[in-house]
Amino acid sequence: MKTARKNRLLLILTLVAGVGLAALLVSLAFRENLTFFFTPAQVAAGEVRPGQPFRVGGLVIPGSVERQPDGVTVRFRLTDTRAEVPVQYTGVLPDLFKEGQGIVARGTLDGTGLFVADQVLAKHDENYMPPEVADALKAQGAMPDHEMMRKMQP
Amino acid sequence: MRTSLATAWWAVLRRDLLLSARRLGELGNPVVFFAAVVSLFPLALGADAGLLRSVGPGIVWVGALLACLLSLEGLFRADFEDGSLEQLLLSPHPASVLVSAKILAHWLVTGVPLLLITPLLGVLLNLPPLAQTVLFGGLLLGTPTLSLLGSVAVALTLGLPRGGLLISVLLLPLFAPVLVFGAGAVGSALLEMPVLPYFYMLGAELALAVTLVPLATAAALRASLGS
Amino acid sequence: MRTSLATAWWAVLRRDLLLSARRLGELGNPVVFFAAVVSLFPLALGADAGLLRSVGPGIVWVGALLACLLSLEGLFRADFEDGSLEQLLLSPHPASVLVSAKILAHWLVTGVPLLLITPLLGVLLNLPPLAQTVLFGGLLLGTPTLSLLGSVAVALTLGLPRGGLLISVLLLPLFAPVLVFGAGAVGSALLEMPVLPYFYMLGAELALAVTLVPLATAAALRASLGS
Amino acid sequence: MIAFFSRWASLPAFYRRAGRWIPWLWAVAAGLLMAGTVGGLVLAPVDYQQGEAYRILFVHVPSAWMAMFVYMFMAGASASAFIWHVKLAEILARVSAPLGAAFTALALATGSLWGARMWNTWWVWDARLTSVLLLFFLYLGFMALQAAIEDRRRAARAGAVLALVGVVNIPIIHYSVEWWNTLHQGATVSKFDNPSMTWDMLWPLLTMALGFMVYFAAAVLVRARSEILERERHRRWVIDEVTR
Amino acid sequence: MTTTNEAATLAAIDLACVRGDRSLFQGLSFALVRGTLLKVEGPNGVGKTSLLRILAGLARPEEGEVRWNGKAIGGCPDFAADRRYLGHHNGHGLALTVRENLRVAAALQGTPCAGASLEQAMETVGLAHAGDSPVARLSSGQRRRLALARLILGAAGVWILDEPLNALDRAGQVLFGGLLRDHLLGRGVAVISTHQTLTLPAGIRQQTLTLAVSS
Amino acid sequence: MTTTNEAATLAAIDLACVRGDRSLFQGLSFALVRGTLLKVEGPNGVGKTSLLRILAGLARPEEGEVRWNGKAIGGCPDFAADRRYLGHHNGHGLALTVRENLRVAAALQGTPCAGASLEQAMETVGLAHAGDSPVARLSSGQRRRLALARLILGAAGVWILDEPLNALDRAGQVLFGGLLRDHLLGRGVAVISTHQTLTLPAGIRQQTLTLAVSS
Ligand code: HEM
Ligand SMILES: Nc1ncnc2c1ncn2[C@@H]1O[C@H](COP(=O)(O)OP(=O)(O)OP(=O)(O)O)[C@@H](O)[C@H]1O
Ligand SMILES: Nc1ncnc2c1ncn2[C@@H]1O[C@H](COP(=O)(O)OP(=O)(O)OP(=O)(O)O)[C@@H](O)[C@H]1O
Ligand SMILES: [Mg+2]
Ligand SMILES: [Mg+2]
Repeated sequence: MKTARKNRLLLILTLVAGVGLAALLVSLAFRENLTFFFTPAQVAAGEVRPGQPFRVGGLVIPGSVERQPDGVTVRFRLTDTRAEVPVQYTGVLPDLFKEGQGIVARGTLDGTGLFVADQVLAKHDENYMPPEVADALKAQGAMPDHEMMRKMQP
Repeated sequence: MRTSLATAWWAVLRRDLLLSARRLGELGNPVVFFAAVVSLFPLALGADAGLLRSVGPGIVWVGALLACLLSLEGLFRADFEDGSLEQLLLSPHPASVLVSAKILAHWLVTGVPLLLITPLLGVLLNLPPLAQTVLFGGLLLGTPTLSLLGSVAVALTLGLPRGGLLISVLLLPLFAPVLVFGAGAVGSALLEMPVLPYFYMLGAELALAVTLVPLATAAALRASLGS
Repeated sequence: MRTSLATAWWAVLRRDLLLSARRLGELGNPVVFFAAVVSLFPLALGADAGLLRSVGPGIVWVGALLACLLSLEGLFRADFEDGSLEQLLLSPHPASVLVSAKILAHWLVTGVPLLLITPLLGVLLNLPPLAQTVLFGGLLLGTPTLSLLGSVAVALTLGLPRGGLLISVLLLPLFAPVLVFGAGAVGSALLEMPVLPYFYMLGAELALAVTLVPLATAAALRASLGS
Repeated sequence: MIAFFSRWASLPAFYRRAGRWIPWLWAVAAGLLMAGTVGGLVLAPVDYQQGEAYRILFVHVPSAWMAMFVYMFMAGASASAFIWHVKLAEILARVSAPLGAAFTALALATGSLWGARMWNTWWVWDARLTSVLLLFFLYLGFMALQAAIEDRRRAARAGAVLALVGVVNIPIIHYSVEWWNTLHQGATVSKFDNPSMTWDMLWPLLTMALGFMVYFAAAVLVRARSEILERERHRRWVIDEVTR
Repeated sequence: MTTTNEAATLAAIDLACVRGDRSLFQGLSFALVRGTLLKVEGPNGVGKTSLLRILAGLARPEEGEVRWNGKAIGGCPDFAADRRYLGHHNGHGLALTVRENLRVAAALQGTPCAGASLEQAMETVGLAHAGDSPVARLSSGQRRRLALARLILGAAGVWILDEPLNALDRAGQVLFGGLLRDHLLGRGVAVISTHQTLTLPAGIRQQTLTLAVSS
Repeated sequence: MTTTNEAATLAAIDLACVRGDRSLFQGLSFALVRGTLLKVEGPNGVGKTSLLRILAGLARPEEGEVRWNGKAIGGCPDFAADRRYLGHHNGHGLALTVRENLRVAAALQGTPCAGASLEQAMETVGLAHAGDSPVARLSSGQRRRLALARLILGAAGVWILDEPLNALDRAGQVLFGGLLRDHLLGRGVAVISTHQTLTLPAGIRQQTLTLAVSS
């Protein structure tokens, strides 16, 4: 009988220890970057070297979009409000792509600090509302931030 | 006066290791399978060196995973068929603890040999030294998790005809995270980016599996034998 | 007055198909395994679409091969364990012919479902239509060869504990030519080069296997049971 | 309390009670789904970012929620079947798996359809999408296991172990959008304190979600009833019930 | 009936067993006091094996429970240590030798076992010369004898044996009779199913449970 | 001795068997004329199963040969059609029903089998009610009965049976006695190993081969 109780206690202790250790390790992992996702500020700070493939996310700076003469290549700049990254992409852009839109681009930095993307995905924010409401909020300056922006702020 | 749990645990571990040692020829099997799968891909993909280098770590991990999967089938089957497993469950000692000895034996006999030849394969795939260390470290943390998770699936499918395939179906979702973080670590190392977060995740999975799996496996064995 | 060989052959085929039908849930297993292996690679390789497209056909072939390999284990095992195989060998009819019925049943139950989902995977991997046709044709010629060759290995390893791994070790070199020509054909089609020579080779292998394998398998079964 | 529960969970009583509830549940589900569809497709305004295309949300979000909810339901039923040997719980776990798999498939299909329009890709291997795919495989594994084991009691216990092992995946699905930088958007509605969605869009969404839930309840009861009949086909009460 | 259960070593209370869709037995109760042999009889397929597996704790009854010294047997390690079960399968590792198998069995059963008592047990069942042979090389009767050796390692109060005489030769059957007699005289209880005749000396308390096919 | 072989249905000539590193028997010869039962006896592990497998053609003897109607049995389909073997394993597909198993057995044995004779065989062994149950759901004795049904499908001249009484209940043992008697009276031969007593009516030709442990 006594052994039974001792065993149960041991069992619970092991469970707590195991799950606790796992939680600790996971939280340590989340302190670091697991997904090759970098903000323009991190890129500007030189956290990635040219040639390393990674993803960069941010808002397309209004007025920065220029079509190249070949008709299929675009250049624009991305920002997280603290720094900017110039991006070049050749291919079909997503429907949602427009100035001020959140996007995630994948590619590499060339030697000059230009990000050459091989894929551009749109990442809209999590707000759903009719256009009139959006306009009104914008006019008041009360439009909620794009979630990507919020997450990127330290 | 009863023998201690530790004695029984050791006896089970020793028994399984002895059984494997008796079939020394088979100790090599997972390793040969592993090496063969890894060398099948160059055959299937043609000899594009650049392509191979970039898919190399992924292939090594998938190979290790499949080798483990195949060897798992034998984890309880023989014992089930000859009635040894019945006797194990009838023991006064907690089945989950005894089962953990069997799983450990499985890892020692299949996971460790895989680890031992990984450096060789790393050289063949032309991986830089850092990536090789990371591959080894990842497998060191990952293969015990594979053995552990595998044991649950094997226990669940015990005695079912064509259990082999069912095991794979059950295991693939369970193995996927190990694969993602294990292969991810090597990929990261190849790009000279930080690998520690991957190791944390692999470690977390191992910690969870070590504590929870023996209980689940013991329960699964009881279910399989109870009918 | 004895029943004809054809009756016995049909009876064996029908029996094995019936046994599979009884476990209808399991019919899907090779397919699920196949689909799962094919989707493991994106996990291990990371999400690079270009890389995936170029390794796609190789992965499909390796996946089919592994699915076949796993399902082979069950080809004779249950029959061996319950003594049915003994009774098969004791029959007055030539064992090689009866065995060919078992192999055909295996292909019908595992190879054919694989064929049926290949078009789907082809679409997922973004293969052009021609390459998809070639992939399908290659698997149509290749999977029966896999079942046939597999049966020899299974027969040789019958009753050995951990036969599963041993089978793989024996089979990987035998399967390699099928893999090379099968994946080669798709690669060639992707480059819009002629694929016929590959098909001739696959056909030659199939012809050889169909004629020789049943004899070899029957002999291997006798050897495994005789001791 | 226990006596009440065991009486409630007794199969014949449950069979009859469920038979009475099912027509009502179907009616409620149909009403809610219809209201939600009209509300979502006709009444709700267009979105300021996504235009009309966002309307797929009215199917995607409820089915994604149900995919997770059904798994939790199945795991809960499995656990109580395992611990207290409640037969009814075994049956509920078994019959809800295919429904859960169907919801998951629907979430995957609508999600990638939507992603093709909005993100410019059908599929990415990000944490949210991958973990949902694994959830789908878990359902398939559970179903394959049930199909492979003939003895129902063994199948139930084996399934329970598998379902409980797989539960780890659920929080990962839910929190993946916060833990990792996924392409998939973060929480909109499930930030209950302050949903970032206007009421005109929210109410059809919630109506649809409720409709899905009631549909699930009705479908589970129907399937459970036929499972009960099959299991107990040799019992006196079933024979009485069927010949009546 | 319930009042006598407390004194009994092993008691079955209102057991019911369902296999597939057949109900094998219902409301089956008995109580065995120390030193009693319960013979379970009945035609093929009546449910003897099913009953024995329930008594051993390997399977769960549909209804009812099994008690050992007044306690339910589920999850009770003391019962597990006091019970020996021998089913259709002998439970030996085929690649291990006779001696290795016995050593593992002792550790699992929880009987501390000096080498001498292992040798003693092998001697008793007539396998002394085969201590170092792998079980895979033994004949079916020799394997059954090894299973008997496991039974007598360390004293156990409850024996549950499913057709123990299967595959045993004449000498083996006599040997088993002797072991069983000693066990019962040592105040153990035994539940045995067998289609062969068990001859025991007079004075040993025997009960017979004859299962009949339920409609 | 060799002169009588021609008349014999089944004859063993100078058989020797070695297993592992032990020689089990050497120079073993016998000849059975129609209507004879050969009982193979001997203690556990002496080599009965090994001998029976050689006689059935499943294993090859170290030396000597087995003849059937004067011909060596190796690769002789007529012998295969005339011989039934029942070993430790019953040889049923577990997921198939009783009836399906019998049908396959008939096709394999080469006995053309109308449905009626299948039903008849099931009736005889007492499995008529279980025709549609998968074998996985039968008890050990019921499975053994199914194996007996296979034996009596289509008349065969030679029966080789290894412990056929295992797992059979009393009624089953009586049933088997009857089947064996009919077989022998129908001028068949049988080679049987068993540790239990076979009671046969007087007037049936019986021989006993007692194997002894060779030094
Ligand atoms: C195959 C692709 C997709 C999968 C597997 C998927 C999966 C899921 C899941 C599991 C949830 C429930 C999360 C939770 O409640 O914890 C969810 C919610 C949601 N998804 Fe998706 N999704 C996919 C694509 C998309 C796309 C393309 C969009 C929009 C562009 C989208 C928009 C949403 C929204 C708005 C929610 C509700 C968020 C909330 O408030 O909880 N999903 N999705
Ligand atoms: N696979 C094997 N490898 C080596 N030796 C074996 C093998 N199988 C059996 N033997 C040896 O052959 C001997 C005879 O075995 P066999 O099974 O023929 O005995 P048996 O007379 O049928 O005994 P029983 O009455 O126990 O069934 C055994 O003593 C054993 O040592
Ligand atoms: N796995 C199973 N699934 C369903 N039913 C089964 C299963 N195993 C046995 N049964 C049923 O249970 C009944 C009793 O089986 P059990 O093995 O307990 O009989 P038994 O009394 O030991 O018979 P025997 O004397 O032949 O060994 C059988 O008639 C069979 O129909
Ligand atoms: Mg029995
Ligand atoms: Mg024998």
